[in-house]
Amino acid sequence: PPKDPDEGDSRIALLTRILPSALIDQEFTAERWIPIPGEVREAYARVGRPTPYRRAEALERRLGLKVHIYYKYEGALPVGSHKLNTALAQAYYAKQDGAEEVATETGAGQWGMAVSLAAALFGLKATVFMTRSSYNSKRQRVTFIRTYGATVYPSPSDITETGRKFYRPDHPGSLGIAISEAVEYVLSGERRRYLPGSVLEFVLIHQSVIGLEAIQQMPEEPDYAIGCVGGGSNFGGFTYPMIGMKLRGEGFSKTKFLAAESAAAPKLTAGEYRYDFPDAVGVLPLIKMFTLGHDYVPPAVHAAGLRYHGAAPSLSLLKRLGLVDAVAYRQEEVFEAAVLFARAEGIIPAPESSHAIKAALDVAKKLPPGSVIAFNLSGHGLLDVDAYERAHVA
Amino acid sequence: PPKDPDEGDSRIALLTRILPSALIDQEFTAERWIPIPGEVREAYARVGRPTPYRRAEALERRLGLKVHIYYKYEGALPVGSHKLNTALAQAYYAKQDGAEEVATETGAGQWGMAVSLAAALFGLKATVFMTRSSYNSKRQRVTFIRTYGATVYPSPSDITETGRKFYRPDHPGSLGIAISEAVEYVLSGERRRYLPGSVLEFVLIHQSVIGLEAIQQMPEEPDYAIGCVGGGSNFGGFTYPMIGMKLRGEGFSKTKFLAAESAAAPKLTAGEYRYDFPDAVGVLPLIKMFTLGHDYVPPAVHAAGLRYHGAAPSLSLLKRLGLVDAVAYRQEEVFEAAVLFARAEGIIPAPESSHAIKAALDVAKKLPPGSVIAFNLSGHGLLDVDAYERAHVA
Amino acid sequence: MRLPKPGLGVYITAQWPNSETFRSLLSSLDQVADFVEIGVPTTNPKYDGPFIRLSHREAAVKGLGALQGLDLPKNAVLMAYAEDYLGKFDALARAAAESGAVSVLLPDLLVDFPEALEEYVLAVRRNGLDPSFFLPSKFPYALAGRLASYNPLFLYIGLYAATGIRLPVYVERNIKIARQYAGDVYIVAGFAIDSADRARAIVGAGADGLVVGTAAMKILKERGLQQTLAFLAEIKEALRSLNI
Amino acid sequence: MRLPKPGLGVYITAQWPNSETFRSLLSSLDQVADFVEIGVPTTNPKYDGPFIRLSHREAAVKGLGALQGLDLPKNAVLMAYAEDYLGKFDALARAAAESGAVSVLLPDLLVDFPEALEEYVLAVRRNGLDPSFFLPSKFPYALAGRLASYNPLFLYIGLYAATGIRLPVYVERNIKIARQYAGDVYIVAGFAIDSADRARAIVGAGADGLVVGTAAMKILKERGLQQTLAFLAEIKEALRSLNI
Repeated sequence: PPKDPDEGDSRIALLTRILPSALIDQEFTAERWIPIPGEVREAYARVGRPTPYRRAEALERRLGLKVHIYYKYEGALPVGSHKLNTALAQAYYAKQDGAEEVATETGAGQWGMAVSLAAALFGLKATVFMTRSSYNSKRQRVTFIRTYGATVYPSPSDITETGRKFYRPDHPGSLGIAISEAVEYVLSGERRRYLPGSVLEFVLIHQSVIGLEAIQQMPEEPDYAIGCVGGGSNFGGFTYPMIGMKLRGEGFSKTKFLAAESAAAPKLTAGEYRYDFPDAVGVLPLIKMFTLGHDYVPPAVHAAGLRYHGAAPSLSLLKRLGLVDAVAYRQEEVFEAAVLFARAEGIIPAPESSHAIKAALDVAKKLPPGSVIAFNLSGHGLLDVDAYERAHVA
Repeated sequence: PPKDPDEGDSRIALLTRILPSALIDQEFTAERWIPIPGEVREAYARVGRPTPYRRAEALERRLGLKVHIYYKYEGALPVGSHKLNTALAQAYYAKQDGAEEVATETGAGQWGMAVSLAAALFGLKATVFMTRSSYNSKRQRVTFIRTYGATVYPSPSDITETGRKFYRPDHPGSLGIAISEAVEYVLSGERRRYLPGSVLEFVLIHQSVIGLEAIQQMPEEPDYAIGCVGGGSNFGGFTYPMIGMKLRGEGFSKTKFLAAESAAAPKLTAGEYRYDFPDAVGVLPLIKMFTLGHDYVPPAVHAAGLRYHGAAPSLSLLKRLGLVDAVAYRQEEVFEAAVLFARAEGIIPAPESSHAIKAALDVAKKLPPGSVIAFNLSGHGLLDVDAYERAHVA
Repeated sequence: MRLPKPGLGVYITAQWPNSETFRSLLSSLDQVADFVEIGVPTTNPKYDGPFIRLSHREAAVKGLGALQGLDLPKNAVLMAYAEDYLGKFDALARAAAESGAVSVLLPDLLVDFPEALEEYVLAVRRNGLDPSFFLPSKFPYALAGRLASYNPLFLYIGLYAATGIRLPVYVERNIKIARQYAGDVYIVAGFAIDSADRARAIVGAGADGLVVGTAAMKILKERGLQQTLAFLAEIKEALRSLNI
Repeated sequence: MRLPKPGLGVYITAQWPNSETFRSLLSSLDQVADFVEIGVPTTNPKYDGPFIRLSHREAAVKGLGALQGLDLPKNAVLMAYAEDYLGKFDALARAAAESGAVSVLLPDLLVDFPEALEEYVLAVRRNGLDPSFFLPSKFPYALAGRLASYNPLFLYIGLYAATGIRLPVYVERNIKIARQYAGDVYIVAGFAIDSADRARAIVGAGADGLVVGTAAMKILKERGLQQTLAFLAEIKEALRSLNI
């Protein structure tokens, strides 16, 4: 469970004022299954769910191994990543609460795009606080956030007190400041809700649509199920339904679960398991997780989505219990894997998702013929051209 | 049939030295059906064919009309457009000819990306001559062409005689020069083939996979089938299978076919029907088509793919025979339609494909309740951020 | 031993708000409460909400010393954080037994130190106490079954994230689910129960008992002992009327 | 009238390479050819390949004047571009009839002026000629049937895109398909037939006749009349040996 810090106002109490209420209920529910509301199911269908689950036969041939490699492709969603799964659910619940507007923060912009589209589909206004450095470098996502009808501010902005406190024209911004701005923005107006993009349990619950679909689509159970980990939502979404079945003895008895993280933010392989703030500034309740410290500053890497300092509490627990293994990769080796995959399977993978590819390749080389690997390709990289451009130059 | 110009070497004879031979056969085949080779079918499956055919229910609701609107979504392919359909087939046939390398020209880069990926999937080298202005402004596609392993030169380049003739550092290039460079490159080496991206009949034949799939996927026959027209390959690919059935009395008896072109290059609505060169320089055989003249210079518009001066001969003939109607749109009204579609259906449409959306909206407003519209959404716009950015600013 | 059903428990931090008021409350609780939960003051009351957190800070004596010379009523359960007593569970259980408590509840045991579960059970049993367990409302079903097999005094379900902070959570559903997986074990629910209506709803959903903490302590601090007892009596009466 | 099957046709541009050689060839053709196709010289031989195109340029007299005083052999068909005679089909047909031809083939009629089809048929019939039609190898099936209903002298299938330029096209397949849709109509195939083997293959695929043009004209220009006749005789012999 989340907890409050020693000092200051209760962050837990704050949640009730900013989050859609159904999400808080989901965060604390004892239920194993939460039905997907009809409107959310319809929205999922409209944006292309179920997403494909494909066998990477050309990749297998290039590797020259007799290992079967499958991938679930969340980049098929119109924003290009799995983030839309929870954004749609959250926007729906915000609307159920009577909200007319949602707000959030975004770094590289995946989450901001997902929230903007979800808001558009449910007829809500959206306001996005985007770290200023990304606002300047990820112009594609800024543009498409606007195309979806949302308002996007570089953070620190001059429209919140927090923003004005930090504001300098050259301030690069941080996710922590952007979160604080979004929360302040929500609190300062009527009928607004804050939508968080990862880490919280309800986010992982919403993402479990990935794994639930994949289980239906799998022609064979994998020996390894692999995903990359930023906060843990795509990994959890893909693997938890399988882990659940394994724990309940309903299948996947031989399946191992492997989390691929960035060496730039190796919380699962090198972090501490303890209470920490999920945000840099400490406006949210503490959660127990593998963390590098909420003030950890990762080196700049292409996989902006993996630079997060912690891993979702449930994922951290599973890691601690030995049900999930983790491995960290440097971006150079990840990029090689990404290029190999693109040339074999056609999809330009997101830098984040490429960590899962790299892990899959490494595992494939060690497994006996006939083994099966499944990984989650959480997004495509068509909007990460800056990463690919720098990588080619390097 | 194509014909040679009065003067100079036979362009028709040239074709045999640059094109994969199976493609020439297809250009002149009397067969109604050409089987898709197994390897191409496999490649189609691997890149996500069949692509979705969806009902745009949210768009219908926003329009407040009781017209059913469906779209076929070719942007689901990994390069983001329908171009991959023919690129895969052409690369396959090039390989069948013993080729080790393929070359082509590209403007905005869609075709270059498609050829690069197709070459990668079939284990061929690829060389792309990209008009210099696009090479500088469409960095995303340049980067991804490289990611797929292809070599891309800004055209005019210094590696062909043609290129050197035109070369100045500030020369913006033209498709005509780029075609000439690609053809020269193919002729100057062993085991190379040239792959053309539109206009030729075999290109439209390959694209007919779009319409053949759509016919299987349609829950109801449309009153209107709509596509945008650059050279005609996505329009023909989508509609010809339906037009064929209509002409043979096998269905689609009430269906009208509407081509949406850009007011920047209104060949079908304002062009002449005559023999003209398909390329600006005149290296290819003359073809009979609606044309604005091969030296027509369209104004700069976002929908670079629709700036072509002519329409495929078969499409031109169908237009002349009254089997296809055409309408031309200005980019401002097209962009409005694109934004409406994005906010309703989630997909950021390519500027080209947005012409089909605009036409669908216009037709929808005129049809009685219960009518059915189907259009081809030939690509997404995630790599056209410059167009969206300029449009937002405007 | 067994607690009565439905049972009303009262939580209070030892020696709070001062030694005198605390003792007065303790000696009066028999009238209105079926069991009492005594918080062992700590410097780090990590799962408590702001009000109880403050009570720990205000307690003059921290740790087991706060139990010195107390005369605990029947069915008293100590509440301490496992974190403060790692490797010293035996001493903790002995002190609890000596002060007359029947169990020691460690709310962070399963969350933060699941590996210490057996050690805890052994320590309390060795000292003649029953174990009690705390579960958050989102719990592994298999764990609930395993805990039930230790035959504890109760399973304490934390309805929300922290004491005294109500969240929009459908707690009745969670209690029902806990009931399904905990078998016959006595289920106590707690966190932010501040009215007879809430108490009725929670017992109605399947809890065997509940604990009132923050709400009673606020009244004690602001309006005195008699008002506190009256408030508790009202809840007690509400439970009795359920006729379970 | 009917052409023999299998039939060998020879194409030559009128008055080419010069009036004398042309007349000599014409007078010798009866030995080796079943029919002859005479090109009416034009300034814009748009569907011809480079060699025949050059022959039109080299022809001293363009247009119908080139037919003046000619003594055409039996089964002579004029080849002219519709584009040059739009609105004057009747004059064209009359000139053809006067010079002894049995038909006039307009290769661009259906491609460029499909609306003039009826006018063409009426004009040739009015002058006692049979119509002939040119189809590219990629043709609408329904059109082939419609043309057959005019009971033409022949349907001429252009195997490739232009005369004299061989492309990697599976022409045998195309002939077979044309056969299916053209019913009993006499099918002539042409473009780039330059050897006895090709001729055999094409008739074997279902063509009733074929036309040799560029190949024979090249021999005529480079090696003279006798070699040309020898080359044609070889093809004629190949066809005869098919025993159709």
